Amino acid sequence: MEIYAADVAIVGAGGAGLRAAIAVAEADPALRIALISKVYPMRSHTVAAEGGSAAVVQSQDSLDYHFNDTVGGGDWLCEQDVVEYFVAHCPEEMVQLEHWGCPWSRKPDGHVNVRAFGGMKIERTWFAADKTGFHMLHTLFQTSIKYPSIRRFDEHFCIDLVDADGRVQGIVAIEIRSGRFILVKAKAVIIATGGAGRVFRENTNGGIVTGDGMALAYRHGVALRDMEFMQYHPTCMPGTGLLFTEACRGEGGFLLNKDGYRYLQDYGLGPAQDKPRNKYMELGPRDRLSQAFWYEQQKGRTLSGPYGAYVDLDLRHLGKARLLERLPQIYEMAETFMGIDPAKQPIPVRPAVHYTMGGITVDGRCATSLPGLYAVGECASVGIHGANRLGSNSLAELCVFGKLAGTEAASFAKSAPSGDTKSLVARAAASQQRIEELLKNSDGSERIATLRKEMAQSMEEGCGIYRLAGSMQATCDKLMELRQRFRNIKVEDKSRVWNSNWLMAIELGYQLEVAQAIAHSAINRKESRGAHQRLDGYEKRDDVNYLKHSLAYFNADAAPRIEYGAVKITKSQPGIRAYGAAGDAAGH
Amino acid sequence: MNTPAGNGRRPYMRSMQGWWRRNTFYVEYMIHEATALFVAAYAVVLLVGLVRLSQGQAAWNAWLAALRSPGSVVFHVLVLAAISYHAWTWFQIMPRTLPPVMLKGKRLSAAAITRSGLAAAAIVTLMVFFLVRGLWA
Amino acid sequence: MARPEMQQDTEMPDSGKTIVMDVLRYRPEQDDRPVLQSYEVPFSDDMSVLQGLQYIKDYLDGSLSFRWSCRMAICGSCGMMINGRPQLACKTFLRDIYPEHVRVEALAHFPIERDLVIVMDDFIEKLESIKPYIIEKQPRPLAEGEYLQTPAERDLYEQFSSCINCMLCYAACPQYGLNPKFLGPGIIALLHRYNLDSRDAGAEQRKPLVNSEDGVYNCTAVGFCSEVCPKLVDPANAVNVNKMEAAKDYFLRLVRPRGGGK
Amino acid sequence: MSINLKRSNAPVFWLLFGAGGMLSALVGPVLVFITGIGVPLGLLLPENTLSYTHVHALAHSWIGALFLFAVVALFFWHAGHRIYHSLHDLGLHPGAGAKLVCYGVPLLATLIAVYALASMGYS
Ligand SMILES: Cc1cc2nc3c(=O)[nH]c(=O)nc-3n(C[C@H](O)[C@H](O)[C@H](O)COP(=O)(O)OP(=O)(O)OC[C@H]3O[C@@H](n4cnc5c(N)ncnc54)[C@H](O)[C@@H]3O)c2cc1C
Ligand code: SF4
Ligand code: F3S
Ligand code: FES
Repeated sequence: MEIYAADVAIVGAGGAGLRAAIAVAEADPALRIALISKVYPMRSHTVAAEGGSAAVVQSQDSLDYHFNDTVGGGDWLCEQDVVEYFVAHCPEEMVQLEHWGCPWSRKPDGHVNVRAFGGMKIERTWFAADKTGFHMLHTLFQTSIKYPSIRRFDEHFCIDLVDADGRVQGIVAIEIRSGRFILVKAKAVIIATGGAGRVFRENTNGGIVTGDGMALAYRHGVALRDMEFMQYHPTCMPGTGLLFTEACRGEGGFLLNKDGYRYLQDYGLGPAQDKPRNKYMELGPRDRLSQAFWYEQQKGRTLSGPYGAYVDLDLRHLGKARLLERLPQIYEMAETFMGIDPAKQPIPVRPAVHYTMGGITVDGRCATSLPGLYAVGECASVGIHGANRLGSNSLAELCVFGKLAGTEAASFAKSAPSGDTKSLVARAAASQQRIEELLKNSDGSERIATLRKEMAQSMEEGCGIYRLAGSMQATCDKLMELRQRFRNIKVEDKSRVWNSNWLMAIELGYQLEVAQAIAHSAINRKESRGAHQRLDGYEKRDDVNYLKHSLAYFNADAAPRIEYGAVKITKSQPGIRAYGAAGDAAGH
Repeated sequence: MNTPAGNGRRPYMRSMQGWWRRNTFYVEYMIHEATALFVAAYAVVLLVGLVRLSQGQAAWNAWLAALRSPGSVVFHVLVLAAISYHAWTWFQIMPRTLPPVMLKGKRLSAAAITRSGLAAAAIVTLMVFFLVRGLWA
Repeated sequence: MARPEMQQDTEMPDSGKTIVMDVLRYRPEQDDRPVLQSYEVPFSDDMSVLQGLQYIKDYLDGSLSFRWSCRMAICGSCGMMINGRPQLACKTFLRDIYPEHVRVEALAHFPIERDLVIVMDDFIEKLESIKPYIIEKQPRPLAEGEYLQTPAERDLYEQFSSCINCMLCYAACPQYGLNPKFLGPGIIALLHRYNLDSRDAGAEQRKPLVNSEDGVYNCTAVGFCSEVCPKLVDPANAVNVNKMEAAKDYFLRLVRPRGGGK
Repeated sequence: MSINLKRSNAPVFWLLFGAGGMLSALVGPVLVFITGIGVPLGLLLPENTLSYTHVHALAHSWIGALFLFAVVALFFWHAGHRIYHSLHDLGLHPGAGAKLVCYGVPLLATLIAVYALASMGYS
């Protein structure tokens, strides 16, 4: 096995991983950084983010407002001290990106422009047309090239963490092009592998968003926190799940039911006005909007197409010129994928799974419970999103906490002793053997695609927008069954060079475990909060029993063990989450 | 399968043989490149004319006479077609070679640049034609 | 020919129709050279070529390898030759080819690693060589806030910053195919993007690359690169505008011998 | 890094190519028509358009001489450069010999044109 000795290994080269790598390089140029990613960095799913990234810039805005929006939006399941740190550091990180060349959209006077986003009281979403994630990712990737201490391992697939002496000391990866294994020794490891949206059927996520890093940490005893909170984005393309950014609504788009009626006013988000108004109507939070869709569907007021129910996202009144300026990608997507001219026709949309609020449990400094192991980005639960993430908070999170994770890991690496290579190699060899077994002895009868599909279907049924004990239990059972059937999987392709059949099998293994963490966390939370909404007698939020984080622990072949952890409250006591006129009345 | 831990990589490089036949875009490109042969041939004709001119009236008239031969006329018809095609493609490519041309704060479209190029060629053509005709008529 | 298992429930509505996809296979561990393999795939109107390939991988032949991720034409992974033209598989629809066969091959001009996966080391090396980051005139402290940049200044380079590194332009450019040392359209577009950015002062440092024997003059203005670019970057423009820059530099250096410049 | 940073001398040839390309696109068609079709066939143009006196007078003037020179020389440079690249396009790997021909001929033609014009003197 090939060995590379690094000081800090970073798994994942999306926004979070790249920002962390730069932070390590700037903290100490002498530290050797290994940046490992299963795809070339610019393919990471950060590239798909459209709408924007939050940071307070306007004079009428304040950090407190951003804090309150975030904590209220998260239904008070946020770590408030972490949110305070977050909102305070967003502006400098966005400016930093600007200095690195991010092509933020501008006002005529040359200052950065901001747009409105759901659940935000004041416009504070920085944007680069509707390709914000694309521009942030490419800016970070291209900037990272400046630092000679960052050694990239592009298209290397991480299969395991290596821990010894009670701390993490490296990772094992497959070089995809050759199928060879490599041990990257490191004194600190940062996981930045992104979300797990692909465990659901209809979703906005890229094919690579399979929860790998979550499963890696989980298997090594780190709890997955708040996994039941999966965000449904209300405006996605039926069938493919492709996203039409919230910025469509930020720019003034309407959601219409089959009668052409702006139905959101029936769900506590009104009254309806022509101009977009923060926290009203279409600019309500995602969980509320997705839930309203569900009710409209129950009432038979949605439209119906080849991929089931949908409603209309109407952008026509914005006019072609503005659409092309502010939402060019949306325009292109509607035209090429659906044959629709959004200046002339409304776009059919429906909710789809979008974002994993929960993740690897870390403290406010991105450290996990395993010494030397850090996590950041969508794979982590640092505590800012609570039960429902506000749009544009997660791109900002990548930068704020990417930098923090980098500096923390750098200082840990500097003080940690080097591990004993021999014993690390032995452990890595054991991981290698397990994965090679999966290649060699996988002539079973279970097709990867079939298991994947059954999993995704079952997750959608059990852990959708609204949840019932019965269907959640069915999902838990199904997942247990699928994990058993996984042992009888078939990997047709036995070769080594770019064997994506093999990689998909490994990913499926990760996904099944993460899915279990989600389903079991969900069935155990007997209340409704944020993205977790029940219809079986637990329709209300229950702060007495459930103002706490769920923690899912890996339990080998059995179902995960679910425990709970306290929520840190500093200055915002749990209150009523209200939007629209009711929100104004409640002083939000 | 036989290379358990080894390296089975063997990147395959495809040949470029006959690439210009692979799609119509390339074929057109090769045709407009080939117009250079006609430009060259015409340049030779002109050069010879220039030399003959410097050699006096008799030489010049011989050159003019040669131009009147049927072969020469046919040849020049071909040259005319080729050079006209060259001019056409030249202006098609022109927008790709210019920095943004701003007109009243707006960027001139590629089609507009091509149109201006063709218009310029038309004007120059008429000017030269009438100059030659008018001056010596 | 491999037959579809029609009982499979696909994501797509079942129209009962099928389309044939001829895919160039190359498995270095068993094939001497690439060969075409045909698959019959269920067809529906809204299916992309990528979805067709995914169907093959999921249900007909798990050993077929190709890159993809975002499926929305932004990650740049899925460039391939589709009926002889470089295109993004996720943005090319079967309905535009049906009922003809779809011929899918790895991106031209790059070595094939396996099946539809090409070796992209060359592209990445070039990307790293051009200093694709802001080289500031002088470091600006974060506390001073953002650089001011008017929308017009932004417009100047915006188009060139929207390159998704899909490399379709390289597969389109015969000059790259003939001479892989040529820096090539997409990378020159990226270089141009930074040179045009009002925050950047690195143009001088990037000049040697533009001016070099592997630089802009390899381009013979074929223009197909811009024709196939899925993001309207117009890399041919970047290359050709830089020819003029390089020519200026070539002669100016004779006038103002050392350094000079901005 | 394998990128070769040696400065290319192409700008010289490229500028000549470009100038020739532009000139031939603008005046090429009309010149071909006049000299090769119109005058020989007496089509649209009077017979004596290219009479010795007329053309000699033209070549004798500064501006006329410059025009004739530019047309002849730049057409050659344009064509030579393009042909050289086409050889490369065809995979014929043009060597020093081809280069000599493709750029040597235009050079020679340029010199001959200068000589011919100079021998007529200027007014
Ligand atoms: C369509 C869409 C639109 C969005 N729009 C917005 C928005 O407007 N605003 C906002 O704030 N947020 C938005 N989000 C959310 C946000 O984009 C993501 O949460 C964020 O980009 C995740 O970044 P990341 O760095 O954590 O992970 P990613 O960018 O997903 O990167 C993960 C990295 O990990 C690597 N990796 C994964 N597994 C392995 C493995 N086993 N081995 C090696 N490497 C591995 C991958 O290669 C990749 O490099 C959007 C999300 C989507 C899907
Ligand atoms: S310039 Fe266009 S074709 Fe070339 S890599 Fe960039 S996006 Fe792709
Ligand atoms: S196709 Fe190639 S030759 Fe030039 S114009 Fe584009 S780089
Ligand atoms: S899959 Fe991302 S560009 Fe096609």
